[in-house]
Amino acid sequence: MAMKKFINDPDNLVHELLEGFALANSSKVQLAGENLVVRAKPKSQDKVALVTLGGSGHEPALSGYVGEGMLDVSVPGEIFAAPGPPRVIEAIRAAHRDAGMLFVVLNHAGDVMSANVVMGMAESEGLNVKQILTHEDISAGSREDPSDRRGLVGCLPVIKVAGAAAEKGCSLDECLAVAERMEHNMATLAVAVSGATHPATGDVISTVADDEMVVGMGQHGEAGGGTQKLATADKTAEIMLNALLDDLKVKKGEKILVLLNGVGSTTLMELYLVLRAVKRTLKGKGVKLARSIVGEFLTVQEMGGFQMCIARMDDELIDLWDAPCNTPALVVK
Amino acid sequence: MAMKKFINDPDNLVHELLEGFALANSSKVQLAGENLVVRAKPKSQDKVALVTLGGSGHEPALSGYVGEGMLDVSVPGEIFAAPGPPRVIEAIRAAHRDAGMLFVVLNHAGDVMSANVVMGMAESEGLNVKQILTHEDISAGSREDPSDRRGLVGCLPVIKVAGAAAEKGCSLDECLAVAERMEHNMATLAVAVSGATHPATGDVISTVADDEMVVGMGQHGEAGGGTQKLATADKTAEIMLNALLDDLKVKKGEKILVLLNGVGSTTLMELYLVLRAVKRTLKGKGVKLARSIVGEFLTVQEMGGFQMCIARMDDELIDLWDAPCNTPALVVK
Amino acid sequence: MSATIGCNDFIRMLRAAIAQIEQNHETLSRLDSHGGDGDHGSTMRRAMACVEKAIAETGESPDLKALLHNVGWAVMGVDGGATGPLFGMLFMGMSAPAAGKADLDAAELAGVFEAGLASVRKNTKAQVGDKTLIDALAPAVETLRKEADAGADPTRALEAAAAAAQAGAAATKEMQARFGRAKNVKEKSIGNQDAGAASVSLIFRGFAKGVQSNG
Amino acid sequence: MSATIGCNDFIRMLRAAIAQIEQNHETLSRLDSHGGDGDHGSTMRRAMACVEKAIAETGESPDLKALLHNVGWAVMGVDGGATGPLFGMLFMGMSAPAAGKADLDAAELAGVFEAGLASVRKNTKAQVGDKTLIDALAPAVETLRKEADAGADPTRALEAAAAAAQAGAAATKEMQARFGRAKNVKEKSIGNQDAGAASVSLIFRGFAKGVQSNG
Ligand SMILES: Nc1ncnc2c1ncn2[C@@H]1O[C@H](COP(=O)(O)OP(=O)(O)O)[C@@H](O)[C@H]1O
Ligand SMILES: Nc1ncnc2c1ncn2[C@@H]1O[C@H](COP(=O)(O)OP(=O)(O)O)[C@@H](O)[C@H]1O
Ligand SMILES: [Mg+2]
Ligand SMILES: [Mg+2]
Ligand SMILES: [Mg+2]
Ligand SMILES: [Mg+2]
Repeated sequence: MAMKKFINDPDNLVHELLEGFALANSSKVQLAGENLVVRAKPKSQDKVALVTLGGSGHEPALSGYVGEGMLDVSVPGEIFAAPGPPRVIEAIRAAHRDAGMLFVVLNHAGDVMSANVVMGMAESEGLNVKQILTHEDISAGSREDPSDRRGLVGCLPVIKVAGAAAEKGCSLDECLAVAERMEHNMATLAVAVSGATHPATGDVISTVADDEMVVGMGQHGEAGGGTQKLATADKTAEIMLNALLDDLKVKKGEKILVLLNGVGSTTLMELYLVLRAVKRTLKGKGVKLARSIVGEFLTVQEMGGFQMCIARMDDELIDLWDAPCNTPALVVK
Repeated sequence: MAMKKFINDPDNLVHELLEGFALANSSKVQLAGENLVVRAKPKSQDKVALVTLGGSGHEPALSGYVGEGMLDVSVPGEIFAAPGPPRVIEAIRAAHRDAGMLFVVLNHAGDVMSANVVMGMAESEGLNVKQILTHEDISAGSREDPSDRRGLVGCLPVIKVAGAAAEKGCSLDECLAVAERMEHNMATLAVAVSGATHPATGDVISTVADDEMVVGMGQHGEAGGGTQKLATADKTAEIMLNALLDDLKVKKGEKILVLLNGVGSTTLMELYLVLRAVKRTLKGKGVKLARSIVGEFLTVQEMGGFQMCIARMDDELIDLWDAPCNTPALVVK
Repeated sequence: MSATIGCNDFIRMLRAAIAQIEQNHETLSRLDSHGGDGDHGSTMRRAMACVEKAIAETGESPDLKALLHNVGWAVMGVDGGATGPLFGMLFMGMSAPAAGKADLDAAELAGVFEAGLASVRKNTKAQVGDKTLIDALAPAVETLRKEADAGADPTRALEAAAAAAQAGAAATKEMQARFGRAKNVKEKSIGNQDAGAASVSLIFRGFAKGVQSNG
Repeated sequence: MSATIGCNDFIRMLRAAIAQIEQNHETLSRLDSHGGDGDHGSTMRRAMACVEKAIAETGESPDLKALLHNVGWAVMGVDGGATGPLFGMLFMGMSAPAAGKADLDAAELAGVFEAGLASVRKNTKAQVGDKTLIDALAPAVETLRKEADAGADPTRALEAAAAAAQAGAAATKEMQARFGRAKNVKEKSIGNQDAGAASVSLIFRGFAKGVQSNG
């Protein structure tokens, strides 16, 4: 089927979407420099700033998390493509402060390369910036060698807790420690039931057979079972949750956060069914569902499917997760 | 293509989704009685309560707006089917208070019939409830005889301002007046680019040809142009906005709210492009974009397309629109 | 043949109506699929399951008013469009004049149905000719009154009412819908019977059969 | 033939490289579509447009360090995966040893490219044999050094480097990708040249041609 999207000139897509995004959220964010997204009311200079980068086409991520309690600056790239170093270093320079900066990078080749160049430059310029790399997709690589593990929606809890710590006035090292604790204690698995199209080129990004689903979008479905027959909400939840609990070695009595991220055309309705099933399975295992959140946080255009992210929580992480924030895509009172 | 949804027993779908919904939002809502959604922390009895009813399958609507500053009770029906009077009167009786109740009904045949029966019963029981009917879809009927105009996403601003008025302690008559002013000053038009499936039966709900879009989902597209070739974001925004401004007879210098509601697989990205185009067209006409909001508020499963709702605002309506709320699907600080 | 209709007669009538719907629900859905959303048969089936449940719950020695009220209330509880409120109001409306009566003669039976029709009319402005269930219900109820006035017993009156309902439903074939979802397809609604009218016809057919099974 | 390479020679080399990419971008995208995401040709084209822009912006009487730095920085600004940082680092890395030099002899040219390669290596652990652009770049740079040591002039050295890059790129056909997106398809990556290596080969072909056009 032909792509059916409301767009104008594909070459101007990212700029236009950012304009509309800033307009819709003018009380919270604004555009600065060359397509950088910054807070409408900057955080005071004595607090650590959070900066991130990432391809566009995943709205509301990542710019949707710029605002009080979360990010200070987001550097959106082209559709599905990390921004090159020049705009990123511009952002880092602009956000520079003595309190320091935490640079949140999702593990994707382009993002990491861009980030590495920028970290090198920042160091030589004497900018106080530390990097946290998120790589929690268990469908490739292992917990011991996570270099192949992609960064999926787990960036959200990392940004949330580190952002809350920064807002509280924690030091850069403290913010980094919180971010790392969150990162090391989470695991994500994705399932896809239908493909998506690249909004600028119209290319089909991925396809799934009519009666199938793909658990673990790593090409070989290293964890989770790969391509299989479409299953019920209950069964799918169980398959994914078990793989995640296993990977994270969650033990009886531990408290976890469960985040369900719809990636496109999968409905909230379905995600609620999945959460219900997750809760039942956890109960059977004696694992406590400390917090849960369901929505579309990091999308892949009109793709059908979702990401399930779980995280082992301690009391401090729960407090930071519960802390207020006021961003376009997440508001906590 | 076969339906690809994560569900379990179709007969238990609504109950399961409500369980998951309540779980994901346990700090804000809870289930009561027979699948009623109520606030986790009830509003004090001296304030007007807001009650609504509506079919399921449109998540986050309508139960997603139960919470501080918006609804007190929502009565979800089966998928796409209004709840019958027994559960609705149960909700009304439970929400009953001397301050009175505002009953928000969207103009769809089943909803209205159910509401009429309930209003008759409530009257004979001496319950203090007044009804506000939303019918702002300009694709059928006329502003003078709106009986054929369906209630689309315009229920959201009505619930928002009336809910804020109730929270402030306004009387039932004041809440009703605010709701009516909002209702009379709004207009909505929908565009569809792809169909959806009924999640319980798997039936195809509607289809759109590969290269077409349908503006105004009234079968004959009485306003907006009906079936036409898929257009750019700019062109589509212009077609729809002009039809809405016309219907609402918006004049130069007036202030409007623009609400863009993605109904399923259409991305936030596209909606941002549309909002940008709306802003430009308004500027050309000297109409002020006082407020805007973009998201998925009332969906139709995986359907592609969106609803554009505009509303003429006065200062009081803007204040009520801006007032804080804390619901699963909308949080304003 | 009965000179009066008691509560147990009514239960038999209702059960025969349930059987009619059960046998014809696919036709009803098919009729609803021209212009409507194709769910009328399944909704009626669910409604009839509620009727059966309400009969059972009304208990051993039921009173007619309670029976009709419970049946109406149960049907109302069926989520799904127009059917629940319309058919629910029919039965609930019928219950009021049945108060305090154990057995109904033909005139009283007509009165009960007239009250049901009036109650339906409170929920719709549809008139005969608008291609809705009113096209079957209104002539059926009028026929009950005429037959009672002419001295017919309830059995004969119900048989005549069923014939009138059937004729009314058949006549909807040539009509254009002015209410309900089918209204949206305008002239395309012509050519098929209205689903709701067909349901009413089946229900009256059931009533006529059910009352005879007591013969 | 030149004994030394000045800034204007470099501009000619760069423009010839741009022409090579322009003529072959479809092939590059096709190569990237086996195992990658099929965008390498279009990304390289965008990168080359940035190179052209950087040349223009560097102005009338450019200095070599500034030229290479600006080119590298411009290429870095291309959003899109691995290409921007890798090729950007190549040129930016080349700029440092060019500082203060107007003309480069063959040894200095080799030094400049060695610095570029070192800078690329800072951004990837890929080695020769891993089926990446390193497979073309490393032998090309080594060849520049060998030719300089053997007394070749820059023109000859670049011609030899282009041949080495081409051979290196050709050799990737039999390799299994261990870096980049193509890594995910594992053994299925065998059978086609690596897109990035093919780009490097084209760029060196352009350099060799461009420097000759000054003959
Ligand atoms: N406004 C109305 N007035 C009278 N009868 C109506 C009205 N709307 C629908 N009906 C009747 O209901 C029937 C359709 O019932 P059903 O399919 O169960 O409900 P829905 O149309 O909500 O899916 C129609 O054939 C018609 O007889
Ligand atoms: N980690 C890496 N190390 C070295 N070269 C790489 C790496 N990743 C990709 N490449 C090179 O980049 C080429 C792909 O470039 P391109 O398609 O533009 O980027 P992307 O893969 O991000 O779409 C590959 O053919 C390979 O030569
Ligand atoms: Mg129907
Ligand atoms: Mg229906
Ligand atoms: Mg590529
Ligand atoms: Mg790419």
